Amino acid sequence: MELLHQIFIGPFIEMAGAPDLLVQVVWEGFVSGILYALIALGFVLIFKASGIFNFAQGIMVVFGALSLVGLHELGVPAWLAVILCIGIMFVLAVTVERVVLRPLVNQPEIILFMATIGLNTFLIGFGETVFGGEPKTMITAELGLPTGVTDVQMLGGMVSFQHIDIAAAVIAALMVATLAIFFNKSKIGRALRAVADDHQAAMSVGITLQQIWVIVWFAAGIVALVTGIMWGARSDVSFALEIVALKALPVLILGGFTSIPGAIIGGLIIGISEKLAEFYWGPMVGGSIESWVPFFVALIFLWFRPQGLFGEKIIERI
Amino acid sequence: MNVMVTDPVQQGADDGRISDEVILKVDNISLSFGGVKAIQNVSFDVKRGEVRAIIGPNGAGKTSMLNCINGFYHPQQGTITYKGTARKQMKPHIAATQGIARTFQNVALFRGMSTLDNIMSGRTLKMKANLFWQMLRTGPAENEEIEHRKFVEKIIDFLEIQDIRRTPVGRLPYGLQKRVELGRALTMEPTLLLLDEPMAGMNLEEKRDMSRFIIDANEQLGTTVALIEHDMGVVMDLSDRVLVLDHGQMIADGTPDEVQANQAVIDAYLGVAHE
Amino acid sequence: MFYREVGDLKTTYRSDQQVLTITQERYAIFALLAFMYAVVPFIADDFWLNTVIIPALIFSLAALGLNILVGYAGLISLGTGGFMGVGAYACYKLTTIFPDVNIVFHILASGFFAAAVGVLFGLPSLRIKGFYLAVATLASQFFLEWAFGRIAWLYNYNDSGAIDAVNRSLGGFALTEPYGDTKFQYLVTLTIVVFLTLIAINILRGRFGRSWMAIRDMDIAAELIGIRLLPSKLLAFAISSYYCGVAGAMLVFLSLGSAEVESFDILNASFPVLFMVIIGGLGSIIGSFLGAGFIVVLPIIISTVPRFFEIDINSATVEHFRFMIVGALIIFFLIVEPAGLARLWQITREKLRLWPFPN
Amino acid sequence: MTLTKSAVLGVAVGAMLTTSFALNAQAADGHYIPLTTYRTGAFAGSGTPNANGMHDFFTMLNQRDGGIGGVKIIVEECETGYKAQKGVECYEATKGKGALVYNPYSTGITLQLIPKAPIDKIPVLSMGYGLSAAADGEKFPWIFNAPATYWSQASGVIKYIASRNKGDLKGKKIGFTYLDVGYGREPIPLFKALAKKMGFELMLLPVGVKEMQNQASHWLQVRKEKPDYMIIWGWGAMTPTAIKEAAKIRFNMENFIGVWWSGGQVDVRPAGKGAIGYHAMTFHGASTDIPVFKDIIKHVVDGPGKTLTKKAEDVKEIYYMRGVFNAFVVAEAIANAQKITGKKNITGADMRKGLETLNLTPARIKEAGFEGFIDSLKITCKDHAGANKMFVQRWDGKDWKKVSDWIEPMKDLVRPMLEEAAAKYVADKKDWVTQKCS
Repeated sequence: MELLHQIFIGPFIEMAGAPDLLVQVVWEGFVSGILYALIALGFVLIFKASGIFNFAQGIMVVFGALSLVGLHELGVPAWLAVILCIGIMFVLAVTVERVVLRPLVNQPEIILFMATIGLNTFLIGFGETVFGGEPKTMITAELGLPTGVTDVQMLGGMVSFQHIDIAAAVIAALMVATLAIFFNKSKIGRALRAVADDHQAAMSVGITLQQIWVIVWFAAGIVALVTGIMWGARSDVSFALEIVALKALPVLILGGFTSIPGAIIGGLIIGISEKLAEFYWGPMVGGSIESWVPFFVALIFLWFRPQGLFGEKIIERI
Repeated sequence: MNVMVTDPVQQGADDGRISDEVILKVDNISLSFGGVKAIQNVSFDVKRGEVRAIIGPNGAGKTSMLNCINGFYHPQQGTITYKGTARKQMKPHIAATQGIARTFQNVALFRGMSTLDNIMSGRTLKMKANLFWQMLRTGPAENEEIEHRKFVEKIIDFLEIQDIRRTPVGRLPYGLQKRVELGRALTMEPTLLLLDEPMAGMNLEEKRDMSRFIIDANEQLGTTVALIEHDMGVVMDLSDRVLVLDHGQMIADGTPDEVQANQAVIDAYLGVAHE
Repeated sequence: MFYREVGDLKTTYRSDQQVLTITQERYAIFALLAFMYAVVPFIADDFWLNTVIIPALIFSLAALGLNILVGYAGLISLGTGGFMGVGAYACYKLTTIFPDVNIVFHILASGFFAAAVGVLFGLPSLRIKGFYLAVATLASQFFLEWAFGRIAWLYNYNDSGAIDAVNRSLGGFALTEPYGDTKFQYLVTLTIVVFLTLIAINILRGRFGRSWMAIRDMDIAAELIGIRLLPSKLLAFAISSYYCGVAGAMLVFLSLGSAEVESFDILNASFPVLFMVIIGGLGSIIGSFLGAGFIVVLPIIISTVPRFFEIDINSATVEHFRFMIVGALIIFFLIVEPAGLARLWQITREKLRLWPFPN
Repeated sequence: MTLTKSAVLGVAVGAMLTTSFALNAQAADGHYIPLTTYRTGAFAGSGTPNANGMHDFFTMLNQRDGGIGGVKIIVEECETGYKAQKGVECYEATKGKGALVYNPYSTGITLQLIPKAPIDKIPVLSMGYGLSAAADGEKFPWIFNAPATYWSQASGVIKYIASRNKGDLKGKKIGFTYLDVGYGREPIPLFKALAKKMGFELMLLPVGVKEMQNQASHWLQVRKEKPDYMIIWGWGAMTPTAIKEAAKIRFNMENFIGVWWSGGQVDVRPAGKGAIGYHAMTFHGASTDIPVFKDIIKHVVDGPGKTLTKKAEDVKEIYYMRGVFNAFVVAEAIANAQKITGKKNITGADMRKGLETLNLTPARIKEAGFEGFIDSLKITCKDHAGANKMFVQRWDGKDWKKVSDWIEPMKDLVRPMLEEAAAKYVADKKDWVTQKCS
């Protein structure tokens, strides 16, 4: 009885007792959620256009950020480093298409999935060989990103908002809007949408499959770079993020593999629910449950809605 | 453990091969996906021992019909009575245990396995040795394996595919794959065999062989056959009764001759507009 | 003229269904086993046994387990580490609770706990497959990692949170690491691995193996020939996890001597074992061994070869290179030969069988 | 294609055969010291300067003095990524080459090596870390953790906090956030005992290795619980992240105290101004203005010696200095072992004797160029730690400044607990090697 009270009632009393903390926790969850969503977004871009489950997306995030910081350490000015990094992401996209995807075209998707696990491992080694394996600090100030904090007095307490977090939310929103416009208005964007349904149709627009792959991987690379900058500014730049990046997977399950709004909303749900769970229920069992809570949320969800929030219902045919 | 192995070639084969017993009765079946109606109020029956054809233009709902019979699709309406038991819907593995076997329009073989393993897998339901014996592979497990292997070898002989026994089926030409698939279905010693376009994409010679196997299976093994086929010559030759579907609806049912003479069927095939 | 199999005829199905149908190969395997038992202990020093042979054998077993799941039943799992951990922690608890029972028994029994956990986390495979299942196995991986770290009972409330192998013996000789003699540990490891491999071969060529491959190749068709998907998939999870669990227990008691959560986390266990399976060859028993051997030896090659040529290489760079090379190799193998080292071996074997005739 | 495939197989087999020849572990010619280092991964920030410090000091001895007692020192690094399992693999790979001593630089690895040391007869020097109970030399003849154990340090931290509260901690709430591995868990028993004895409330806040860079939830918990002091037992990326998060929730930095492994420049720099006022324990000075560092810069960093240290400035890193101190202890023990045994080339067993009778007197410290940097150090058969004094330093945004006197650990509380723990550790181990000290 006491146990039930502790699990089902206690946390809510706590929430009501200190609403400012609740807001702060939800905000923290919101910010983490945005970062998960951004990683998931990169996944969705690639999956939508090529049906490839890119396991290396999380590592591309770190790779982008690491290249940026690494170049800056070599004395390259920040703005130039950003441009060079965009170039690096492009080279990466072309290389991946040439070296990994083209030889594997028409292979079962599971083979491609495993190839991206190989890419994942390769990029870790490559990034560390070139830029060193120790954690690095993001060049937040040099990039002109805000570093301050605003404290808002509310609900009988204080809630603080880091400016960098607000910036992350704004940038994420801008990026999603840009992608939406790109997909809906531009010729390439329409071709990309077409290719998701039918490869032949896309080619009739005058774009080859290879070009489309380069474009989506490049787009995912840019998303990764931006994510890397925002994430790096919050903690640090190191491949230890690999594990955290795996939380984009439950986000995908929640949001569906092909839906951009799904990735965003899924990310926010995962981010907020894991922080709430950790803060209010975690201490009962020794903490750190946010390492697995998102996966269980996704599993439970999967049971009831296998196609995700926005995914299309799958009908199997024989 | 004693495994019953019947010699497939010795069985059945009298002239009164069709009995009056209705082995399968489909009553008023309707099936739809979202808004699309795949089958609407179709009823028909299959008698023990006969060869029953289902024909119709593309999209007529033939494959969906077979899918309903062996439980892969669940019709929203109607009942399926098989061997006297009426069900609203089947479950695939129950259909299998009750003796319904099936081949597919696009070959559904286990591509990574050899011909022998593919056909052996058709005996899965008949194999009983438990995990313990399987682990040691002696006693019941080994005896059982050998007994069933004997049966499978007979099917292999019957289908004349001895020389591709050890070949992974993924590497076989299409016609042979179809044959292996038939072999897998026959090894299940089915009461009712559902064949979905067994001759699609075959040349004349392969079609002849396949027809011979179907007739032999029906006459010598006593298997009841329900088949979908586009080649009218084959259908008219092989089947005892023909069911014609169009746009999910039944438009004719009868002997080949009756059906051939039916105006609705002619219209459907010639593409006369529906009201 | 390496093979002389023309006169090697089979007259009964029994002999046609043996593991190795070619008589020469059967002798070759016996020779190999004899070599492993009678010669290796005398020519290999402790370094070789400790750092290469024993870990390679143990990881072969884990890879074999994962291969049953991924390569044979077609169910992707990223949770290998967790299942290995269950075996290790179960074995540790068993030695604490039943100190008088022989350690080899405990090692073999600990696999059952892993199997039970595997079945539990295999349940979602009823409704989901492919990538979705991969995510589900990640749930088990992260949950188990958490449990190993946070449930103090599992590590006997040690302040360090680590489990260490207790001193146990077999037949009067100390066996467990670090107390036992390395050669003795090697022989016991080899015996367990050979024994379990035989069992795996038997299961895989029987009806269960065929059911799994059927599900892997086309689950719908498998269902329609009467294979019940859930029990078959769960059995695959159970047996796969059993092998991983035993490997985990052996890793702690016969190789490392002690372990923490991190020994079984996704980066140290799940991924490497998956790589072994991919590089070795999906759906191949011999591939599991080749893959494990390769991944275990690789870092040693990378650190030794430059030194051989008197090039000074920083230990961290070795580590970075290892990642690059493993990653590149995985991609390389998937492109050149998705069936891995096992397929290369098979091609060579076919060539040898036909030799001197060209193919 | 098949040609390619055969070629691949050929290369794979060839590579394995090559290795089998190249692998033959050869006994090294010199004082062979394997180092389990971590220059990559989330702990590299702390691990790299540490490894560089040790490496450079040995290189300096080789350059300046031609080794120790005329025998060159051979250092071999093995990358562990701070992973205990890797550490054990490194150990297994190097122990056969005549290793004199292991400096695991990880409590996790230390814990795994403790049972192996007596069997392979190679001592383990876990300098200021590892298993506290190992200070009991009778129970752990092969393990050394001078200059002080974690338990000594924990008692020192509490003593320091008490001194800021006129000795009274009743009703205070002290939060303890730690890396949730063997390292961070080690002091918990002592904190619990002290909490009971001194009447403060202890709040435990474990941080898993995977959450190190993502501690938002942990520090929100701190904000909720409002402890008076926070103690951090962090390493690698954990400490800088924690300091940043603490600054975010406006925790008073003056009340935030790190252990001596959470007190390097790498830990405070990322938080910028937010870190000003952060305190950390230490057992050596923070100034490089002593002869030994000048020698290192002259002979190694700016000199001919091979090094991975990028610039002379890097010598000022606290963890670099600690690496140098560690190497100094090893070097002195080797010299001591040579003196006792009369041999030039010593073994692991000789090294053990060298460590056990090590006595760094002020005179010797001065002679070696370490004056003002460290306190004297004496290891005995009974006491492998020495329970030496420590002090507290404060980060002022640029430098670490000493803000306390030398603090004596609570010996009378710690020592009995150590002995009890040692007895308990040994009790359930059959055939454990112990020794009797006269």
